[in-house]
Amino acid sequence: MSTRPALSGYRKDFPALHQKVHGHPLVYLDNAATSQKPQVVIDALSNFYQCDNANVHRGIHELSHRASVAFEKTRERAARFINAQHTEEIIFTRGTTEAINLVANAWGSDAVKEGDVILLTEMEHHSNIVPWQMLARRTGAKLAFIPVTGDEGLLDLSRIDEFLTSKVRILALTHISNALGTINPVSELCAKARRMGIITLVDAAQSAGHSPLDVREIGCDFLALSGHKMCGPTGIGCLYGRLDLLETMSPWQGGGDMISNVDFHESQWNKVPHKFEAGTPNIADTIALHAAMDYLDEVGRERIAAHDTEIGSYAFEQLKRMGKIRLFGPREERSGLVSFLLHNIHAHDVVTFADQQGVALRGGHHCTQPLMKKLGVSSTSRASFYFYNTTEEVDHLIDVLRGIQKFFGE
Amino acid sequence: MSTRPALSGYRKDFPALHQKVHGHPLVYLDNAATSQKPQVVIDALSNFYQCDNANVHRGIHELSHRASVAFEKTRERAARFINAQHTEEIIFTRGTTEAINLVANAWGSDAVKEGDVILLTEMEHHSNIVPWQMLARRTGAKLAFIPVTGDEGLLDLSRIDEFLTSKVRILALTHISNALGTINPVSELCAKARRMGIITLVDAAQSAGHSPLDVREIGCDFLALSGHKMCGPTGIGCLYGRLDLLETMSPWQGGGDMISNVDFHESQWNKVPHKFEAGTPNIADTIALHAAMDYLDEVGRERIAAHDTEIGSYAFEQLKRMGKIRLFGPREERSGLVSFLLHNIHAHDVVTFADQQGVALRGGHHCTQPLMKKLGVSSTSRASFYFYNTTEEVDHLIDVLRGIQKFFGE
Amino acid sequence: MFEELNDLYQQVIMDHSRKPHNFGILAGANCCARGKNPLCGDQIQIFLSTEDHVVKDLRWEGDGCAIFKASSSLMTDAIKGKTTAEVKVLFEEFHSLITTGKMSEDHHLGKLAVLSGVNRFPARVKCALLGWRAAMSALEGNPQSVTTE
Amino acid sequence: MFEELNDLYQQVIMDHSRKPHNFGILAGANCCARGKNPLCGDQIQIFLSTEDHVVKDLRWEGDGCAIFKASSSLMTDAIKGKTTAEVKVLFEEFHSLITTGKMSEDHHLGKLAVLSGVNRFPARVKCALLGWRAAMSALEGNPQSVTTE
Ligand SMILES: Cc1ncc(COP(=O)(O)O)c(C=O)c1O
Ligand SMILES: Cc1ncc(COP(=O)(O)O)c(C=O)c1O
Ligand code: FES
Ligand code: FES
Repeated sequence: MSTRPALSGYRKDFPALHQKVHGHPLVYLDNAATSQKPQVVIDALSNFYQCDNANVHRGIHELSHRASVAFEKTRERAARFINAQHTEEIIFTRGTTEAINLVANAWGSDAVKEGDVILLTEMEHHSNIVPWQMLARRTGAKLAFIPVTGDEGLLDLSRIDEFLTSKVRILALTHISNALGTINPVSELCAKARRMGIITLVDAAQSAGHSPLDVREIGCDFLALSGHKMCGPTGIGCLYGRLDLLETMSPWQGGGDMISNVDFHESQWNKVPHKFEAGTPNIADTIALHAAMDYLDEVGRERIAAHDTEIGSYAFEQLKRMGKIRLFGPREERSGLVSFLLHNIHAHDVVTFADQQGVALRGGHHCTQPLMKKLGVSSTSRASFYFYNTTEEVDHLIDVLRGIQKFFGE
Repeated sequence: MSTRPALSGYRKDFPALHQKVHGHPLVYLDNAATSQKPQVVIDALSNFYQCDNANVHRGIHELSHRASVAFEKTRERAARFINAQHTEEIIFTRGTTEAINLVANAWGSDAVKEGDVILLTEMEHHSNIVPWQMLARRTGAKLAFIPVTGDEGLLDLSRIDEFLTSKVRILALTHISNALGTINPVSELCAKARRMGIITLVDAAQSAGHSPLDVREIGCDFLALSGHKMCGPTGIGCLYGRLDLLETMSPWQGGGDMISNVDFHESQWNKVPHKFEAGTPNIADTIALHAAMDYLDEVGRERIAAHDTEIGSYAFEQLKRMGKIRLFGPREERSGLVSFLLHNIHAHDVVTFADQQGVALRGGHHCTQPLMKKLGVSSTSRASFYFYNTTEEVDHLIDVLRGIQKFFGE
Repeated sequence: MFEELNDLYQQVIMDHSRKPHNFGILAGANCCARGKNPLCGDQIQIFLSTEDHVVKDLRWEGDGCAIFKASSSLMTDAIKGKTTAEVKVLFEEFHSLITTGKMSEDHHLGKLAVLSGVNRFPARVKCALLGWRAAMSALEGNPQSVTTE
Repeated sequence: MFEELNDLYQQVIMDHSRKPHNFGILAGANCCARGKNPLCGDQIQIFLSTEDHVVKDLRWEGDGCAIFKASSSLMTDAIKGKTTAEVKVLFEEFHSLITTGKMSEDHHLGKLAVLSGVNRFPARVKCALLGWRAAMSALEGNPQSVTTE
């Protein structure tokens, strides 16, 4: 570790960070929406298309062989990335959203019945709510939500045992909240759920590229992640599923590659994981995801997690000091994002003003409308960090926010 | 048109074509599986990631604005590419397979009932069979298949009126067969179906980048295509759907962006097309698809279609002349691919031998197992061309095939 | 620090957003409507009382960004006393102003012209239109929720 | 033209693929199995008659590529007369040969060694294994269809 450059040394690997926006150096603080990409990932895409491009599987010629090997190597890499026991436990999807939809359909349609309960939390992203609402509508199941304590945004686990009833079929919850920065105790909750025979799904969209991730230690049955939030390209993500569960599940999408035999009127399915990957996959982006995972492990995910906590807490403290601000999310043990509202200034005005100074923030409900309604707000402003962000950038953000307060006479 | 270079002049735009495989210059004849990519498309990807990378929609900062505008411009471009009336009629999917699954679920689950008939043809790709088998299983509907005449691979339309009964809800058929090279009379069939009130879906995976495509002239209700077969990246495709149909359809996948309002227990959907695009889309590949469409129209799709017919017919004639060969697909009005079996030599031996000479062919069932069974074969060898392929490459293929025949003593 | 924004967030706009005119509920309104900006979730409710196609009085309620509040406040000032036909013309002029930045020579925009800067901030156009869309739909007798799309 | 392939498609292989040994149906077989290569769809059916754990006789049917036919033909020659235990050892030696190209010093491969070239053609490994997989599953009393995966 001593031979690795400081985290700020990796900044040079990200071409998009080195530009001016509205005449100011870009300060990119919208990493929870999507991260920037290092040149090695961009090069992995170009190299594939320039040298090895072909369709995968079933192909014998050299290019197809190269593409197939690189594609399946990414599956092995992804399994290692999250410490899955079997390579076949990795299913490639467009991202977290498609992964959760896959579970809600392929697992849910068989496993969930009328009267069953699908347990979520109040801080879930729409992608971990709406597929379950649709499943509930189809099956007659009900949704229940583990409450959030309020602005400090912790799960209220005081009555958790009342929620984990024998009617609950699945507990699906986010590892890190994209709206609050809360890090949920997923291992603990999955262990509790497992003792009740409840299936668990962890939404790792915000944690996958930000900290070490070990599905066996978490003890979940499913886990979903998006490549684009962890230095990878858009359009590719993974669903992890426990092998024995995947094997009992029906397929979801039908088409090429997911079958072993097709007759006019019926078909037999291919083995896991291919059973869940219909049609030509997103080959190039999958292979580039391999490069992203290698890159992240070169940087070091423990270091990224430590940096997240540090910069997140620093930003939180600086914001608090500003005054005339409402802060969301926990005071301690937080991830690398801050969510806030300046008194009497709308989140979108803040974002427009910050943008003029080159600072990229996000304002809105962050795809967590139910949480926003619970907190009594329609939107917040959010600054979300990655390992290439510096405390100087946070200081600049604070200066800009003070400027906005001044402009608005606050 | 006179100012445009000859088609062979575009060859230089494709970096992957300029390499040696097993010591021989690559002759890439696996275009029906996936096409090679011109440098402009590869550059579009790099440029996006190096300059404009951000998540789309709901973002106010500069990068997000640029990404959103470029993303939605591709929708307009795609609508123009297939002459759709409304931009909103374009839904982005991973490819043809996902597009067909979307229709089979979002449209099919509501519209198809027990006893209804889903009409396909015997030459469909698994991607246009299996989703319908799954729908039939769910709903109690039945599948029917318009027959194929035999080795010459034409649709037998002599009894078409017997097939188009009042029980048929949808006719889903391929525009160009990837296993036979047949070009189906889709406009005629869609017109007939429409007169019966039957919904139509055209699988344009093989035609989209190979000829002008006009959904209004075809008169279909749905059309599916894959970017990767038409100079675009893997992982992106389009579903076209008639606006009034899309508006009545329920969504399929749930998540971010496809909603207008989310409460804990229920949600309202966003407008078409967003209702059908859940989660972070494949932003970069969508934007690169724009570059691919521009590139294809610069080359000229009429010219590509003419070249396909010419090179396809030339290859067909040369193969016939070789003798000791079984040829599939029509003698005339064929597209740019040839499917064949050398007497007493297995398709995969042919592909392995060809590969050693740098010729990339595909052997197998081409994801059309039911058709293969009907023709009484387990696989064929296929050479599929694109506008950058030359008659010299066909001649080289023929030499190689003769060499194989000699090696095998045929 | 924010020179480029002085145009968008002019003093008039800041004033209206802090102290919006015609804010509140109108008892006895004969048409009303709700509107919502799906991008941010902000909402408006508008109440009008019309007589012989003339907007006699109106009030609005809602919370959102400064652009939205100022635009809604200015809009209510501008249409009070106007006929439905005049309001329609004004809306078209305003719509064109904030999407293209252009005003015809014989426009009737008056104070509304202070919002011309919005056209350079495409992400904020919906903010400026939200109040207008609600008012138009109320006038058209369309009480259900409209969106700015 | 195909020098690189002389190793993979040796004369012995070409001969066996053209005139496979032990081809056909075996009346009175006491174990049999089917196999399928999902990559190409090719299938095999195998019939064995065993006595006291010794393969007394066997036959096979199926159509596929030259590698598959030659490998199946050579396999049937090789295991005829062997005990189940010997067949198992042989299969392991063969599997290692065609996936890695390596033979131990004391191997029993005999003529099967002509298939060593397969290891440089990963896409064709399943072809060489299809017959073997079917035979092994028949010997294990597993008549249902196996695949080469
Ligand atoms: C006729 C046809 N339909 C559908 C498909 C499926 O396309 P994709 O694999 O890109 O989803 C293909 C391509 O393999 C095809 O050739
Ligand atoms: C917590 C969380 N879950 C799910 C998602 C959805 O991910 P995607 O849009 O990549 O499918 C996101 C990202 O927006 C997220 O932050
Ligand atoms: S940000 Fe909601 S209306 Fe302006
Ligand atoms: S190609 Fe089918 S077994 Fe070899």
